[in-house]
Amino acid sequence: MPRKTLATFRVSSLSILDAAGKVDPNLDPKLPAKTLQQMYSLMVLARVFDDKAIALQRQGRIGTYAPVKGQEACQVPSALQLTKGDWLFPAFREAAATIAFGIPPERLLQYWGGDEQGSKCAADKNLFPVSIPVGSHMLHAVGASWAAKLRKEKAIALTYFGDGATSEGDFHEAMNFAGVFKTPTIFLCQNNQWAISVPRERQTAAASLAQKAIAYGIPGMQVDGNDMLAVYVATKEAIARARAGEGPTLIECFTYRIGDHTTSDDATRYRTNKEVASWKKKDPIDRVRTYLSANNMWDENQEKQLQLNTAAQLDKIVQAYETFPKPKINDMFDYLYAQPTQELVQQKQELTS
Amino acid sequence: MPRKTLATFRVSSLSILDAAGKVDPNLDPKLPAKTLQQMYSLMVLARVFDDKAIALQRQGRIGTYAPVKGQEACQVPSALQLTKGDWLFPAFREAAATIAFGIPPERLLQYWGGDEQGSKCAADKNLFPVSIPVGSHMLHAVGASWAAKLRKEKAIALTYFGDGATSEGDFHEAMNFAGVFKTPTIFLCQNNQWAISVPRERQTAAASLAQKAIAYGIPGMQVDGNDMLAVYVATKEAIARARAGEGPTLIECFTYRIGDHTTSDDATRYRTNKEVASWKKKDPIDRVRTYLSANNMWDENQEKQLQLNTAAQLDKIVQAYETFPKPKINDMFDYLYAQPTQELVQQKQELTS
Amino acid sequence: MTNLTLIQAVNQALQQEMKRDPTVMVLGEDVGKNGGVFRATEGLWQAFGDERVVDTPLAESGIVGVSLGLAVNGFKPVAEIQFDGFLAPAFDQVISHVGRIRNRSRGRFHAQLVIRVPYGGGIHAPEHHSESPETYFVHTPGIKVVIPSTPYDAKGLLLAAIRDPDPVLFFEPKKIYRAFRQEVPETDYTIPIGKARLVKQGHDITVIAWGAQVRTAEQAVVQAKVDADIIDLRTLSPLDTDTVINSVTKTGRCVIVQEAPKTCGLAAEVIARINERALLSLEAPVARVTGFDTVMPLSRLEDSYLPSPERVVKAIKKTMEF
Amino acid sequence: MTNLTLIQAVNQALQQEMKRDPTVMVLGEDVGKNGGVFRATEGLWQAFGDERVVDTPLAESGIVGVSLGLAVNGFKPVAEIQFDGFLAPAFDQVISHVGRIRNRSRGRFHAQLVIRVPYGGGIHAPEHHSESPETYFVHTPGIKVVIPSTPYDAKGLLLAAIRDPDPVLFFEPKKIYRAFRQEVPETDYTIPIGKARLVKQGHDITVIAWGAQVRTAEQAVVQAKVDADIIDLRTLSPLDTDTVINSVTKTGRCVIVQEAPKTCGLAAEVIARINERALLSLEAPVARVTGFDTVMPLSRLEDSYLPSPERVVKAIKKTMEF
Ligand SMILES: Cc1ncc(C[n+]2csc(CCOP(=O)(O)OP(=O)(O)O)c2C)c(N)n1
Ligand SMILES: Cc1ncc(C[n+]2csc(CCOP(=O)(O)OP(=O)(O)O)c2C)c(N)n1
Ligand SMILES: [Mg+2]
Ligand SMILES: [Mg+2]
Repeated sequence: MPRKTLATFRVSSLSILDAAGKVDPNLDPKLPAKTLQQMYSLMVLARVFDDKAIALQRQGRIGTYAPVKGQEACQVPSALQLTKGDWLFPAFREAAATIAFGIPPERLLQYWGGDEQGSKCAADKNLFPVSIPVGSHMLHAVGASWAAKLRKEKAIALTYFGDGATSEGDFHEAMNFAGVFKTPTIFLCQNNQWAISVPRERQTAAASLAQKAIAYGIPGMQVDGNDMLAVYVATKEAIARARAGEGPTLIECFTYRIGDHTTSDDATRYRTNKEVASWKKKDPIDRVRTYLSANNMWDENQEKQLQLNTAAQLDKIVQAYETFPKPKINDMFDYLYAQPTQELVQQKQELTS
Repeated sequence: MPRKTLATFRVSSLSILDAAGKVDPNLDPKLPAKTLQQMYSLMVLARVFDDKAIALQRQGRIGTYAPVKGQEACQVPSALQLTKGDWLFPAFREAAATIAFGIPPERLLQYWGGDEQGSKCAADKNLFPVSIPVGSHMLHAVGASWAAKLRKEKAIALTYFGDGATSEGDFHEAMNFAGVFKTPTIFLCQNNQWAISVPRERQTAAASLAQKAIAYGIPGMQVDGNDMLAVYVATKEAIARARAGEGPTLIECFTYRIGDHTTSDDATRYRTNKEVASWKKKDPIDRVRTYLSANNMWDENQEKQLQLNTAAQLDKIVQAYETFPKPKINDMFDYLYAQPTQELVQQKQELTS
Repeated sequence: MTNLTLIQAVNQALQQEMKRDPTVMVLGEDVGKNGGVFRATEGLWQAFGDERVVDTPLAESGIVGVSLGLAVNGFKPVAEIQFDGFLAPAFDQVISHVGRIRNRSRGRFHAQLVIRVPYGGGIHAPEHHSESPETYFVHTPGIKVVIPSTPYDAKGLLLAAIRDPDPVLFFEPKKIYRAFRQEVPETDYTIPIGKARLVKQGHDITVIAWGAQVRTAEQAVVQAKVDADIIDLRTLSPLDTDTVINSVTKTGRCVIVQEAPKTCGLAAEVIARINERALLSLEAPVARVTGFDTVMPLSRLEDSYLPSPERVVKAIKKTMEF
Repeated sequence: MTNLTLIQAVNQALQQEMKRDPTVMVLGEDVGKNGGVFRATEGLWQAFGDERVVDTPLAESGIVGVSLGLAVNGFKPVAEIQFDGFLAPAFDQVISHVGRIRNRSRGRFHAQLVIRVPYGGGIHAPEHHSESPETYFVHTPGIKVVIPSTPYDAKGLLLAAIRDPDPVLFFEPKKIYRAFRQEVPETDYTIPIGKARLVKQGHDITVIAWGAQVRTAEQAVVQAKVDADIIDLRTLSPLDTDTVINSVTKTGRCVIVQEAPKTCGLAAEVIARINERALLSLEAPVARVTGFDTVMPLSRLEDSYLPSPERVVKAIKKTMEF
């Protein structure tokens, strides 16, 4: 039966640097070598940090940890573009973004080591604490960036979340508020194909997560999340739009979680080695090294140097973590309110006397 | 910057019977006169019932009431197509749908009169009670229709809600579950342009509510909600798809709430008489009468007879309502659990002794 | 000084604080042009415009979550949740985030925000419009819970709440929004959060209530012809235990009036504290007059559900005669 | 008879009931192929297939709301909420709908559904994974709240919960999921909902606990060398008041161990009922050993937050010496 067409929509996708390390010359953002090398180095640092964190967990030196391996290219090129005054709202798998944002990585260990002090970022960094309840933190990004807009500042908020998070009601409310109030918010969805054991197809019947933006009247696109350049470009454009007052953007980074969901998980229970292996071939770091080397922006010597530096840096990080003072029992009473209530004072006394 | 197109989407709209009572011959479903007359009569009954309910509220004979006036064509042609075993999940403005579904209208008065007994529908009718929390009941429709599907029955669920409801997280979760599990659920959104005083544009930056279906990978369309035939056709198709195992549909009925939000509201505070007047010209009942008359399916005599019958019916409805026994104090204790707890038994005793 | 109703006092507090502090924002459903369904925000949108008085989409979790984001970035949102029953969709944001951000970030961020909620029964409204959900929030760490019972207190407590550096859930007893007027100074004043009000002093018994039930308690005390301390808790979290204990130590008898369902209501906590600190003073069990452990009924049975002066009188008599 | 852990007993109950009753369904996040993050649903998907063991989208309100719809149309869903802290997003569906549908429809519809939730601290998990939210639901009409503390009870109570015609929130103390084994009959048996368990009989004092804290209570009683009644409440709503009162009437002294924050916790309600029905038997104030009125800390401070046998011993001594 014929009907009128009310509207048509188009969802685009972007990939620039392919798995073989080849750049699409038409799409190449032509970044300075320094920027490329910096992003590469940060991704390498995030990778070794991640491995180390898992090792520390196995040794009982930190608690549960959620590895980022495989998703470094979603996080580093996006977080790195934030500038002073901008806000970052992570979920719980954002070690790479946190490091790229300039937070001392030992703070991450402190947090995952079971001390809230790890979440107390420096006064000049607007890093929100890890948000464990899936999907719940995007609303905070909307609010914080709205505040900046109301004060006519240029600051924006960037928030990370997973494919699973798009199923939560709060995702919907956040996207919808952002659309209505045109807040300068970048919604960066890391579609890593799995929410613990639940595959992407079980999260939604939509063919892409990017198309969910249509429901909110905001731009949405899909990018190769293992492609540092595509993520860089997409985020750059979204940030520019946000700063220009043009509102929010949803970016779906199509990627893969190479490791277990967390150190408590055993991913072999629900997915095949073959699948994992096929994604390892699309490693986001390898392809950058290939590309940089092939284009004379990186050589073996530099690689060796980087490995050495990174290892040394990692040692320092772990050392710094292990020299943090232990949390005090008082901490759990003293930070709840600006002034502890009489009841809390009593309870603290009761416990510590 | 060029990009690949990942996907394109099209949202369609449908209108068949225009405000002047003219049918688009290409789209005319050519329903039997009897069906048309039945729908017309039910819409007329719903209209007078609505006016009466408001009057009863003004006289203190029922409590707060949410008028349906202007939205009869969204409800009657859709609810009327439900058959035995089907489920109806109303929000709170569904007097017309409830009547068309075959529920004695005095039950509506009993409910709005402040007695839960009004929500106890007959055993052979699957009418869920009025759901006051906006947006929360669509999940129940998804669950109930999923149950039917799991048992391989043909039954479906039809749920009504407003434009405002699309902003709630539960709307999102319901649409998403329905998409994932391909449940036989019809989501009928009555976009009546207002959520109390908040206009449609403030609910979402999306240009239509129909396009929200894209986020869930399910079909969505917009229809003229003041057009009985368009609603009939759209619902019929959606029901057929649902019964055939093809899953859910979102239908946005573009309509208008002619009256106040509820009897506690004063709509003149937030919208213009001009706007209301312009929508009165699109009245969903008038255009059907014009159409039926012009096509020899209705004459003045029939109209007179209908008015008389309806008035008599209305009297009976009010009379039936007023002869319902008063709710007993025990009722609030006796229906909470299958067996009242010891505590409830005591509390009841305490109160009634 | 003007004679104001409770809701007018709320409105005046909002007006004055928005004028005084440009970071105060009001947001919620229908709070703008419509002035709120109870008219608490009447005139604000006209006075302060679209950016400071914001009609939001219909999404309570969104309202609270976005308010938290606004708060951590320098605003002082006063969010309205239209009715008590619609706090439930925002529950996760309140307990998982609003009440935790200071602690979670070890003080790096905090949430200076107020959530205003018309509260309780007595107006024969539809289902979910007459709830008393305070227990959920008093039990939750990190949030303060305040409820005025007079116009004077409403203004002073609301100003204190907006200025409090921590999140405050501000319940407004809708039954008495317009029930009576009281002299309310036009000047700026606050009433400290965390302090109960001794409504009336007496010797024989302590009657404790909050919100609209303070009036029930007052009426019952008159009817029962007892010489009672009447305590209006005023802040439910943190509780002013000292005022309760001082009174009960003096009177030895106590009746608590609570509109919410009985089990695990706030009255139980008050009893637990009396048990802990004044057990030996008790001459009789502390009595509870409460809503019942069932759903607040629709209007026809509402009056049977709510504590009545008669039920309170009965409890007073029983306690006196124990 | 087999020696089972608590989680194995849960698993066995689910296996057996799904075999017995084709309308029982299991749904939630990761309950299928993965068998649940704690493996409570291990093997079910393999045994009963995709339609009866359903991995859902990541949306708790959705899980509960859809379960209600399934329940009113003839299924008996056993929904899993992955951790206690993630009940909060489903709060509105639980309190506004699940607990009300029978009453709201005057019996025309009801919700025979179970919501299983791993509960409480003690496993050094991340934030929101160690909560004790029972108060929220015990205060809410229309829902039953059950929590086993042994493998034997876990099976019998879960079977009773699934067969109960009303909605049951079934908390599982995750700290003791694998802490010990117990003989659990393979046969079908139920344990009545609403009845506490007398863990041990004594004369000097009554110690009340539930969930993992029953073990804390037992250890403390040994350490304190007192002759105590130990009561495992087992059902938190409806409370078995008689068992509590009988014991306290006998012993005259009582300590309650509660993992949740102190204020407005279930212990307060137990105290209120003792006050109402056994005040004159009390030889000392009823003592509470509880979590504190702050957020459950991350792992480093978790053990300081949780009630310890030492703290319970201290309370027992203080109560005995009062
Ligand atoms: C509200 C809520 N429900 C459940 C969980 C338990 N949980 C933690 S992570 C996770 C899966 C998240 O998937 P996704 O959003 O895709 O992020 P990813 O882990 O893949 O990065 C679940 C179910 C949670 N943390 N919060
Ligand atoms: C969760 C929730 N929040 C707020 C309300 C108060 N309220 C009742 S109806 C309504 C507006 C609903 O708008 P819409 O969904 O468009 O339906 P309409 O009233 O236009 O039919 C509001 C805000 C409510 N009932 N439930
Ligand atoms: Mg994922
Ligand atoms: Mg509307």
